[in-house]
Amino acid sequence: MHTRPEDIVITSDNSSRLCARTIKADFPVLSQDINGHKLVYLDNAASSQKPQSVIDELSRFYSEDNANIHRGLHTLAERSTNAYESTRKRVAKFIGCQNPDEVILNSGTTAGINLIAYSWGEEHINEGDEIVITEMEHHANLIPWVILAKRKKAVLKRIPITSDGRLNLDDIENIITDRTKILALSHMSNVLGTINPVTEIAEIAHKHGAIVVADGAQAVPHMPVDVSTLGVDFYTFSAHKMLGPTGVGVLWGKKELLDKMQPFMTGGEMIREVHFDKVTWAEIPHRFEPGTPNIAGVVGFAAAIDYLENIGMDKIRQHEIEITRYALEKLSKIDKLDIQGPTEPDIRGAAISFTDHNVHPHDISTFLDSKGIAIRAGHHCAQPLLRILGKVATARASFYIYNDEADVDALVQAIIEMKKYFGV
Amino acid sequence: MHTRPEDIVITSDNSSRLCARTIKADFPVLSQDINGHKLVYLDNAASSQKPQSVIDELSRFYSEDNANIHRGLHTLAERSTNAYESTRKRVAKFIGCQNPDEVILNSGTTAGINLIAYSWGEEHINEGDEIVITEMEHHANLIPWVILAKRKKAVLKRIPITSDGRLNLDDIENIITDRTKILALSHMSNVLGTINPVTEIAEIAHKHGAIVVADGAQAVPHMPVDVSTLGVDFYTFSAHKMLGPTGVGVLWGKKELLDKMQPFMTGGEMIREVHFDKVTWAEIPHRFEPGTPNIAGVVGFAAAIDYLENIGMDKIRQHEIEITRYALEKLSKIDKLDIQGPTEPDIRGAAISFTDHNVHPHDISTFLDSKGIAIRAGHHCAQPLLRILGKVATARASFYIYNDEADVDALVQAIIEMKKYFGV
Amino acid sequence: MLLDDMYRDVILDHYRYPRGRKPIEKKDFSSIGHNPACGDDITIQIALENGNISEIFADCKGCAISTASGSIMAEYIKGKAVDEVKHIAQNVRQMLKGEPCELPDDMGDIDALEGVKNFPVRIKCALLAWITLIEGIGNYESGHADEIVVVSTEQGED
Amino acid sequence: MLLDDMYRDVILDHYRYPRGRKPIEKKDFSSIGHNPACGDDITIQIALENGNISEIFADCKGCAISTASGSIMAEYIKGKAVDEVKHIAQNVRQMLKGEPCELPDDMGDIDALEGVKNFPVRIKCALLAWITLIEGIGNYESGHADEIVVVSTEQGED
Ligand SMILES: Cc1ncc(COP(=O)(O)O)c(C=O)c1O
Ligand SMILES: Cc1ncc(COP(=O)(O)O)c(C=O)c1O
Repeated sequence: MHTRPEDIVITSDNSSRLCARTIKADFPVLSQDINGHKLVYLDNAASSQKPQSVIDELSRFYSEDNANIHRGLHTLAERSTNAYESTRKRVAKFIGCQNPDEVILNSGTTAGINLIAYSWGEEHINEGDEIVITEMEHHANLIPWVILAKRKKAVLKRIPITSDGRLNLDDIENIITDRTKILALSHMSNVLGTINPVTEIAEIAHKHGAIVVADGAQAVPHMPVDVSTLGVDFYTFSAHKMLGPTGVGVLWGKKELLDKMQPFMTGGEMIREVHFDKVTWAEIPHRFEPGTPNIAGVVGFAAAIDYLENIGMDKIRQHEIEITRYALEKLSKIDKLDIQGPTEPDIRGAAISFTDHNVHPHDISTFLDSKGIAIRAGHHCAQPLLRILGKVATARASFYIYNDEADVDALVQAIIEMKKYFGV
Repeated sequence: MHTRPEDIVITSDNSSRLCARTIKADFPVLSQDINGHKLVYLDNAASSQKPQSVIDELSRFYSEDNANIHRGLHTLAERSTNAYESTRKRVAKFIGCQNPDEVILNSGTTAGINLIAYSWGEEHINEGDEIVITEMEHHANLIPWVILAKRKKAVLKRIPITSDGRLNLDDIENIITDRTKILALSHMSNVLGTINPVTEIAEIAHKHGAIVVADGAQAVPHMPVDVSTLGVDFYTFSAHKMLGPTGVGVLWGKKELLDKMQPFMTGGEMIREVHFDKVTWAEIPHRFEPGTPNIAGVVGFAAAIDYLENIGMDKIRQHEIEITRYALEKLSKIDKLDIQGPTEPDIRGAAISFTDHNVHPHDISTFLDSKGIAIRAGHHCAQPLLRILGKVATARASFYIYNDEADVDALVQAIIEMKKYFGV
Repeated sequence: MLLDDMYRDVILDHYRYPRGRKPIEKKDFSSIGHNPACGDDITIQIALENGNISEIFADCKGCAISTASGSIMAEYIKGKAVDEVKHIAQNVRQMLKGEPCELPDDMGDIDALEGVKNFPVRIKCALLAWITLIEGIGNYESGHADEIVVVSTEQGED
Repeated sequence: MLLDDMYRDVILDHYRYPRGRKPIEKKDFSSIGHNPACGDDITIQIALENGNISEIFADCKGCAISTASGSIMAEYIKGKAVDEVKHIAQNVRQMLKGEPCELPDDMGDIDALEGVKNFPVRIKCALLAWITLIEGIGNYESGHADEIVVVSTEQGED
């Protein structure tokens, strides 16, 4: 195991702080130069980097245990199955879920939301029903509902945002009604950084008999999440944004709901008995895991969770609050730069979208890249939100455990140089 | 790159033969002892092992290039995107497809077949239409059609098998009719080893205006496949069965058909323009690749294809014909052992199912495992086929490039000991 | 791996010469168990006399472990009171699943099943007979003796 | 990476002081281009005199590259024959996509766009103006001059 406890040291001045520099050393990708500058990776909301321990676990698995899972009676198949199933338990514990059967392992957040929209939606949504989303949704938690609403002639309603990028709940009692069947909202916005008051809104939705789907793609990597108290019915996230391998995701759902749902995709490993004219399904979670899954990816995901838990999700959240505070303070001092989202770090994460009055986000990104700084520019898979913000694109810097104040300083310095470069 | 050309040597006596022993050395998992015996891995039809070059490529990618793909303007995003898209071209070339846009990268065969069943099936199948499958299908190429037929009140018809496990085409003109909309069949059976005359049957189906979906999960890893001459409309396979990472698959489809199909799963990266009330889709292949894909897995898959092509698919096929011939000959000499599938190696692959008159497949598997031999026992996700064969389970030994006659000998020897052990 | 630890002589003996295979004339209840993952099947028929199991037919089609488990069960429960048998069956189930359990000192050949615990993928095989028995007794007690119970080791026993 | 190779002085000059921004009185045809991936938009309006482009309005909302590309185009094509312009635009497209092309000796500022080729993700930006022009001319030639053409660099230009 690469992550020794002593790797995660605490700085002398403040015991709640991470030492990002020591953590950085665990991520081989971060030690390289890009365009002659040490890489400053600030594209974490798109995907995180991987510690050596995760990379090593993938190699180890393929070199020692690899085999297809379930139904196999030989040693490798048993080892693979155990490693796969123990990740399920690991994930359950990580998100405060008591029953690992409620954890469906899949290929990502997108797969999880589509599963709910097809399986639960197909059965329960009828003409005239209402589906409530928010204006700040990622396409993954938006298009499946747009499509479902269209297919079922249901009504798509949305919770608007305030000018500082929070949900505007003033009119919530008119938005969520007895006709509401689903409320789908992101726990943390990938554009605005906003952490939404999921529990509070879920309570209103439940009062009206709706189910609540939360998109945790941006939340789980960055803050403690406990589904046993969050108050939602379904929760989805992706491993690749939280130090884990690509192609792995989680859909958590309440057993009472999952038990009654028809499978979405069908194939091997998810059945009880198959005839040409009749098929009976396996119990959850297997019913929702057809075919050969991303076995190695799932096994590597456990190493990612180990790494995060070794640091502690509370500490990670605290670290990101500090770095967000610092970044917001520094960025807001730059002339003609607009920052999106809440200004108070304690109600937001470390994804910071900004625009320059003159330089286009794509030019910002290209320029920063020439200084070794990786940020993202574009619509961040949230076109409707950007339209509401009046932007066609923003630049976004998003921070994680291995980023520190020095990275913010590098960003700010480069933005200042950029303004000079384009001279507009 | 771990696979040097000289690794793939040819034996002195026969230039068309592989040297399985030299190849074995490239697969770290195979160098271990299981229960005190050198591992003999004969569960390749379930999943193959990975050469060091694939494992190294995964590590390299995560250590040097990792970032989310598309829309990213920074160096790592560009490298990732290029690596991902160049695998698409690599795959296209590998299966003889001229236009890489016809190659959809997904999570596996199961995902590919479900996509066709949902997207093409939903739009084109109506009450009374006929869907034709065969009696030897894997659940992945069976249940999606059972479900589709049920949902649409369509009729599921099947091509029967002969007693030696080939398709019985005697009645084919009555099975495939003008009402047939889809013919779905496996290119190679995972239970019987049978290579089906896909081109011949596809021609009949096309004559009646049906589309043809071939399940290539067992074929692509083991023989040259050229979709430009095969005569099918859709073709699916999985990377994990052909030396590649888990969680990666391919759906190839004809552009004319894909262009007209609605997306199946929706989310980021597959859209052109998104509004709350209207979404327009990206061109193929992106339309069918929502969300963050298994980027590293896809990149590693290219290294697997390199490895296979370095050997040559013709040679691999030749090798497996030889080993199948040898195995069938040796196994058929064992008393009270029944072997399924065709007896001529040139119309079958190297997956050999067998049953002992007295010892149950599960006991066979457990016993063989105690001798370090990994085979699979069970229904192999083909319950209807097993019912037709009159079995509840079979034992299955399946061979690949790193297996040789010595592995067959070990298997045969262990089966003989097994019979003594159980003494029935 | 100690193969002999699972396939103990007692197990192999029950597998080769399964007990309880003689059809019985009259039955008071029966049940059928099925393990879809393996394809194993068991049919149990039981005749009672004064609350004791007087005759048992246990026909198991499956691997050595499930066959032996059914045979051991048939041999062990014959002559015992239904209540006692129910209690024992429940505890065998717990034993196989590695849960706390109390088993009688005189376990007959049941303790030979303990080696299966080291082969997690085979525990289901050993469980089938006992779960089918538990379901059968349960149904008998609730007055559905002539209904055929189909139990599945996949259901909640995974 | 040579940033200056893409953002050449000529490019930055066109970006800062884009040409062709003066609205024109009468137009013979127009077209609108849109790049959904970036959000870039361009509106082109063209007036003709004797088969020559007499006036052009090219309003590009986008990054430095797409803005400069539109400005370079506006400057270059003014006064040229429609036929010639069509031919040049097609060749600029090919040049940007790294395909064989023939461009006139006197390219004006067009050759400053060549540096974009080293930044594959930005090629789309440079393409937008030229594709929109090609579409506009095509529509004019086929008699649909007053229809607004919406082209997208995603469509087949990816
Ligand atoms: C013939 C056949 N089809 C489909 C599949 C399903 O492939 P996957 O599990 O990779 O989706 C398999 C392998 O399990 C197979 O052998
Ligand atoms: C808020 C949010 N939801 C959903 C997704 C989609 O996740 P994935 O692409 O891993 O399926 C993302 C990330 O892109 C996201 O930021």
